[in-house]
Amino acid sequence: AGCTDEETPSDTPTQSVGPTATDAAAGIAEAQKIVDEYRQPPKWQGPDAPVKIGPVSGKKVTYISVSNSIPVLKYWSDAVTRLLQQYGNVSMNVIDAKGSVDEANKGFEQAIAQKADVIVFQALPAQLFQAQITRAKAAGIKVISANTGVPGKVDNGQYSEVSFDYVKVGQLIGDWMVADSQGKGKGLVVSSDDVPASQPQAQATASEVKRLCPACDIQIKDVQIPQWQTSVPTLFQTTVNSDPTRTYLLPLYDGQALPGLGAIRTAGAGSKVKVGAFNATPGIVEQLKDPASGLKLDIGGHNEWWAYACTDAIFRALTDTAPIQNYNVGLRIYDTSNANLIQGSDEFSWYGSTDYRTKFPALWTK
Amino acid sequence: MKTVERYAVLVVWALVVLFFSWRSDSFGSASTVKLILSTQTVILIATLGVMISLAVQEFDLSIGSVVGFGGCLVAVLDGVHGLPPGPAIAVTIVVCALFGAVNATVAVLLGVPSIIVTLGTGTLLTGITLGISDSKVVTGISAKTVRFVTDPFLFGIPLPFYCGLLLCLVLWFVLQHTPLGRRMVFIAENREVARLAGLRVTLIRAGALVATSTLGGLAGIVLAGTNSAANPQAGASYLLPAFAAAFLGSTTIVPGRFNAWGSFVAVYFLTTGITGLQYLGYAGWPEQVFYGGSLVAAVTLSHVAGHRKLPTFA
Amino acid sequence: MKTVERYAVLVVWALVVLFFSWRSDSFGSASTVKLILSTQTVILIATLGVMISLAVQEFDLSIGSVVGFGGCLVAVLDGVHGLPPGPAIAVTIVVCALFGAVNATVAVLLGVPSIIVTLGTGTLLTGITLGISDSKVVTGISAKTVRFVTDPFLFGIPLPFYCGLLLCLVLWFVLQHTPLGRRMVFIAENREVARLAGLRVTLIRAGALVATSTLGGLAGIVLAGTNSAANPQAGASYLLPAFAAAFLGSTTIVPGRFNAWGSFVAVYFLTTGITGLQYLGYAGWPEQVFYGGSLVAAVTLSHVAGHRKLPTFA
Amino acid sequence: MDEGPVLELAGVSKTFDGVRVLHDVTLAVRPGEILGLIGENGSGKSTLIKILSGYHSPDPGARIHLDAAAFIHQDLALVPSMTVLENLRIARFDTGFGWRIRWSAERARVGRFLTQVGLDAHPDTRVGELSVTEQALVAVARGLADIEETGSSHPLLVLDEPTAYLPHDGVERLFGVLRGLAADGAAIVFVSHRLDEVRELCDRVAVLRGGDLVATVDATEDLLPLMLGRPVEELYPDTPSPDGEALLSVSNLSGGSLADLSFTARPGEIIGFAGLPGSGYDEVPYLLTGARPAGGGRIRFAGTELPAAAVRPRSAIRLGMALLPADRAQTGCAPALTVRENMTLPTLPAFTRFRAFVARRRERRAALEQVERFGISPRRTETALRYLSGGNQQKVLLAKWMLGRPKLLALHEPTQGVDVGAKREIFAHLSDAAAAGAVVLLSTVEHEDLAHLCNRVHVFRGGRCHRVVERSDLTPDRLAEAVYAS
Ligand SMILES: Nc1ncnc2c1ncn2[C@@H]1O[C@H](COP(=O)(O)OP(=O)(O)OP(=O)(O)O)[C@@H](O)[C@H]1O
Ligand SMILES: Nc1ncnc2c1ncn2[C@@H]1O[C@H](COP(=O)(O)OP(=O)(O)OP(=O)(O)O)[C@@H](O)[C@H]1O
Ligand SMILES: [Mg+2]
Ligand SMILES: [Mg+2]
Repeated sequence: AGCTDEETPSDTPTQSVGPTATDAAAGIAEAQKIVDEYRQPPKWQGPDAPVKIGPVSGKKVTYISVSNSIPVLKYWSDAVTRLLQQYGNVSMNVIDAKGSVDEANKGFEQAIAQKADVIVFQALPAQLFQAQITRAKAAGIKVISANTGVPGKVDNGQYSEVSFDYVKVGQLIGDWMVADSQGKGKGLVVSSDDVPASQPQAQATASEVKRLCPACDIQIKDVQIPQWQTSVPTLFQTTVNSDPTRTYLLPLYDGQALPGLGAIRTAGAGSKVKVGAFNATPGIVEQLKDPASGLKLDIGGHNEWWAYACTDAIFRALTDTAPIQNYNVGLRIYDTSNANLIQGSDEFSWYGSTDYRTKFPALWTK
Repeated sequence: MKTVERYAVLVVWALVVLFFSWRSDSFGSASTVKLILSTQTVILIATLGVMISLAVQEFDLSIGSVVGFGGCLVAVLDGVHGLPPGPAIAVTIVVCALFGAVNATVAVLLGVPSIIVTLGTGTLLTGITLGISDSKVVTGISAKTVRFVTDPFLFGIPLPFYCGLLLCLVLWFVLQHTPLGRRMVFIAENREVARLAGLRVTLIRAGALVATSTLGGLAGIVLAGTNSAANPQAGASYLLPAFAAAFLGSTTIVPGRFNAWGSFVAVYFLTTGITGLQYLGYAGWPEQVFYGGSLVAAVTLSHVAGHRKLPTFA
Repeated sequence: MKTVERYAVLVVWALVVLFFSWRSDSFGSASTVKLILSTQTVILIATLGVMISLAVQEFDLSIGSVVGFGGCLVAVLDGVHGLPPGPAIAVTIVVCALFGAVNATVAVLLGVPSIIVTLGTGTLLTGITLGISDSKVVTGISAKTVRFVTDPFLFGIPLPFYCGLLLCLVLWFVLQHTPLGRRMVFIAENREVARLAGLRVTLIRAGALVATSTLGGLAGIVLAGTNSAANPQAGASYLLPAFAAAFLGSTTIVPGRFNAWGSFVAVYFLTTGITGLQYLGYAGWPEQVFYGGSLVAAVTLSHVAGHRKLPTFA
Repeated sequence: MDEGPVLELAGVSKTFDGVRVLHDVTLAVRPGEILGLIGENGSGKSTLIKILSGYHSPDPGARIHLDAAAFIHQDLALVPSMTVLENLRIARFDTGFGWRIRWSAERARVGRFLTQVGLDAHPDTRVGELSVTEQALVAVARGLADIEETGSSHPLLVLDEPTAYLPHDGVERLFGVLRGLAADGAAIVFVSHRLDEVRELCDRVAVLRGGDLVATVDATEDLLPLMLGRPVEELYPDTPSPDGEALLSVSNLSGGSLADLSFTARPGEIIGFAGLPGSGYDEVPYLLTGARPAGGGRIRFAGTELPAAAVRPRSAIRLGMALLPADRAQTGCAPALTVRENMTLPTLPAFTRFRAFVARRRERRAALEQVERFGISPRRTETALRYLSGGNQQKVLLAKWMLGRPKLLALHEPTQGVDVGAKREIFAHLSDAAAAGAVVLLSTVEHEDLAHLCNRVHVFRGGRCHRVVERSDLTPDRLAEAVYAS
């Protein structure tokens, strides 16, 4: 397991890979090993197949973002726009769907009307756009889905899928809980089933915990985006009140955790619970340093790295090159032991690895 | 002054179109028109839906939930239970109409203000939608349905747009030219007096609420058909835009009254700006500033031009 | 009958509490009370905010945006520009009040219905919020502010709750016991009568809209302080709950009028159900079914008990 | 041919919230008959009519036989923002192909009815742009239109105080129309507080007292004692004699249909304003108190001089003016609020402690005092105003302004819908106010009242005051002559 895990993810992300720990100690040890590994700067495990990007110059890409009001989505669209321009002279038109399916549909129509060469849609459920993908393909446009959960999983007619390895993220959260609790933890995963990547991630946490720690216990509850503000705070507190031993609160994203962190602070429960989530969003990940917030784990996915990966996927689609299954975009665990890494406003410096900045351009040959 | 008021929004619209055609090469083209017309059908139908209730001074805040519910129900019936498209659509419309009847019963018969009733029933329906769809995107809508909804029909624009157009025509006719339309205005102006004048106030109010939910269901079906799948959460994003368009629509064409062509103009006016900004590459917050700003500006302008009372709501 | 009507919601609330205490061991405990009281302060303040406008028949749909904006602004001032907490909070409140003044100018002075105005200005303000926060979560709120907002103050409940309580007290007093409150009721009932009776209708309506935005800003500050960070997107989710609670509140304590204690009861009634369901392990869609269902049930019950007209909206 | 009755009812009772307002009413009206329905304010006339129209349902046990009927309700039941045509025809538009309204046919038809009632207005005018008097004619025209629509040879037309806002010639014309209808076989129920009209028009009169039908008598009988159930007193008080310096002086006031009005008034003076509809006589109360914006002119009142255009209701009230508008439903009251709340609205600061919070007990006491003084029924302060009868609502509104002891009372049709007993009380209150040094301005179509109460009456024509009739020659006939003479 861990960073060197080269297997392509299976269709059912819940089915985890690796040995089944028969005795608790082995499980904890394995979990600890994985956590330790991911506390370190992520290593380059990207593709090595080059792609000829000579012919892409002047081509057009339409990029549909589920909501550019969400910080990280905004960053991605900006970064990919810049990289495409810089390396391939490809122009990208960004559509902000503002959370509305209709607007996303409009993005597809706009791309078809403007005769784009590639359409990327970001963090929207691929099933929702089968018809649009079919129409785009008929118009000779390749469609890339982004961050729908499982890298390389293309079952709705898209050309490729470029995603953080959310299954891996889910497993890491599970590993951390097992290791941190020394095999005794009880946790609550708060999923948000309106986000496409949520189920693979939540299931991965549950099965990873089950695999490594038979004595541990995981529940999954669903709180969807419109209820984050109002339901997460009470859910955190009711969980603690009804079972004080269920101390691991594991929402998918730190943005989802944020209202809950406030509730924990208000209840003075910062030392009693351990909140773990994904995204390492600047502004939220800092709360690792504030014991009162209860935030104890925030896994970061390297956003600039992802932007390079997405750019690479677009180049491959534009040139009809075989897509990459899993870019293994860098993930790093931030917890109280390395919270000091969270320094300054350049989030990319926190990860301590910049290989991707040279490795990717090296693949993009003229 | 009357004329200025009537066409103020159209003039602003024309200015917006000119501006974007000047700034962006690709904006001023037939494909943009096609794009704008063919992608806003769901919101158009939803807007016409809320407009019907607003025309009798009822607020239906459940419209978003009904759109989401309608989409999921048709997807579940067609995609999961394998009902043929026709019956699936029919059942969905009937169920949505029944939901409207529940709203009508509580709001009109029991006399609870519709705005509270629909706030409650809408939330409840969203819960039910999540329940029936297991909180997941529902897929498997038959290819026939999808093609029906998405294939170009005339001038390269798919059928639902023409349904929306037809609906506008029907609603325009009913509201402007038939006794029912006048009676709706009368009821909106003064319910008590309308009762004294012998109008069937209860029936007309209830009918309007049922019509709203029915159109909401239709909008949901179009949405699901367009995507060949239904997202249980998708409905919520239609609530505010539908109200914005209906209100903006009430300031133009027949200023001071909720009217069908006004709603039509408003829907496409609001989209035009956003599309233009996207062509210019300003996705994100500038769109919202533009949307909000142009809404306020258009309403204020036509109001100031007309020195006239807009429909009062509170 | 009057009494039944007055306390119908309280009775339903008691039943809900009993039910959950019976079904869940941990529900009936001091910690639950603490939990319910301390997590709903933002929504309480926002509800009181919209209630003030509703009391003069103005609809302020921008409340959600103002909550989001207020949170971000205080976070930007305190966290990014390093203003001390006091000035940061003061500036935020003033800016939110100014935003309310913009609403008031367009709605009251130019006479455009407030519901359309605030729909537009709210969207615009959301755009601005995203702009000033660069669409990012704003952080760096000083520890002092955060502790001030989150440290237990009395009975383990932090200060903002008591601010909310005080606000209820003040608003109850103003609405029930001062000439201003009485005048607001008249303005809501019949603006022309109020004008002919020499009331400063324009000023009072404008003041109500300013007060709403001011409280919205305050709610945003509490939100940002509690989370020690401000999410520019967070505001939108407060719009419907605030209206739901204000409307539900108008059916109890002083049925038929928007009133402070009614709003208070409504906020905590609606939370109680959700909290109870979470204790029983039904997070997710059952919450929404319950929320919507209990809203409709409580309103209908108190309405039927009172045979009385609720405040009419549309 | 022996026709059965058009309307027949027996055992009709009505209870609101446990209060019986109609008790076992039995009544029949035959074709061609004009039945007067009279009774004090709150005696149940409108309630009975609303039962006939199906608006209220009677208590169980009632038997009502009624085929085709048309109603003209008290307070007219018109929507001001809609056109005359729409108000007239809303319930029964004539439609052509595709359920389309046939506008031209409708317009012609409506034009016919407007001519019949003598209203010179285009069918597409908004009702709100018409004066109250013209609106009353619209309501009558609607009744006529409805009755034609029934197509019955023996329809029933019910009119609830249609003449309250009508000038003399309008009343005459209406009576002509009603007599014609009756001659054609219609049955008519006519409600009015003007007993002379009832006597003139009706064949028989039904008298309601406190919800009981106490008598159905010939119109020639002495109706007043029957209605009141007590001895009759003199209706009009003595006209007070003004004295002292001018309290109010108006110069060149104009606005609306009024042009260039100048007059002065001394404390204790009661000044009437009369004229035909549209002549401007009914603009004075509104322009003076800033309820409608004045176009020009100056007003000097109680030592303050200011341009008329600068007067606002607020400043007018501060100066001690009070306005009682004729349009009770739209501009007079907040029907959902209680009698007490309506009554103390302009004077609320007087019922506060430290000018900060309302001393509710004191407020209630003051309201109750007014309820007693003005004989408002029910004698309660916490009832919503909407549950009072029309005449009692009117008394509440006058009581509201009297609470502030105004120095100028500007009144438009202050006794509309008020019964004789109450009218007497209202006049007494006005006279008392004048005796205490107030100026009373009275715009009304009730020439009889003007003639008995006023020190002088300004008669208007075409927006200008064309004659002032002084106390010495003030008789109803003189006044009518001044108003109608061309
Ligand atoms: N909806 C109602 N609820 C309760 N009480 C009512 C209602 N309508 C009328 N009443 C009461 O019934 C009584 C009769 O009222 P009604 O309006 O029939 O009187 P009226 O004879 O028409 O008087 P007026 O001459 O003043 O018009 C009054 O005491 C009134 O307060
Ligand atoms: N509220 C109304 N009251 C009286 N007449 C009306 C009213 N509305 C319309 N009309 C008249 O009815 C006729 C037809 O109405 P309108 O102008 O709305 O129809 P149209 O010209 O066929 O429709 P459009 O111009 O919308 O295509 C016109 O003469 C118009 O003035
Ligand atoms: Mg026309
Ligand atoms: Mg009456």
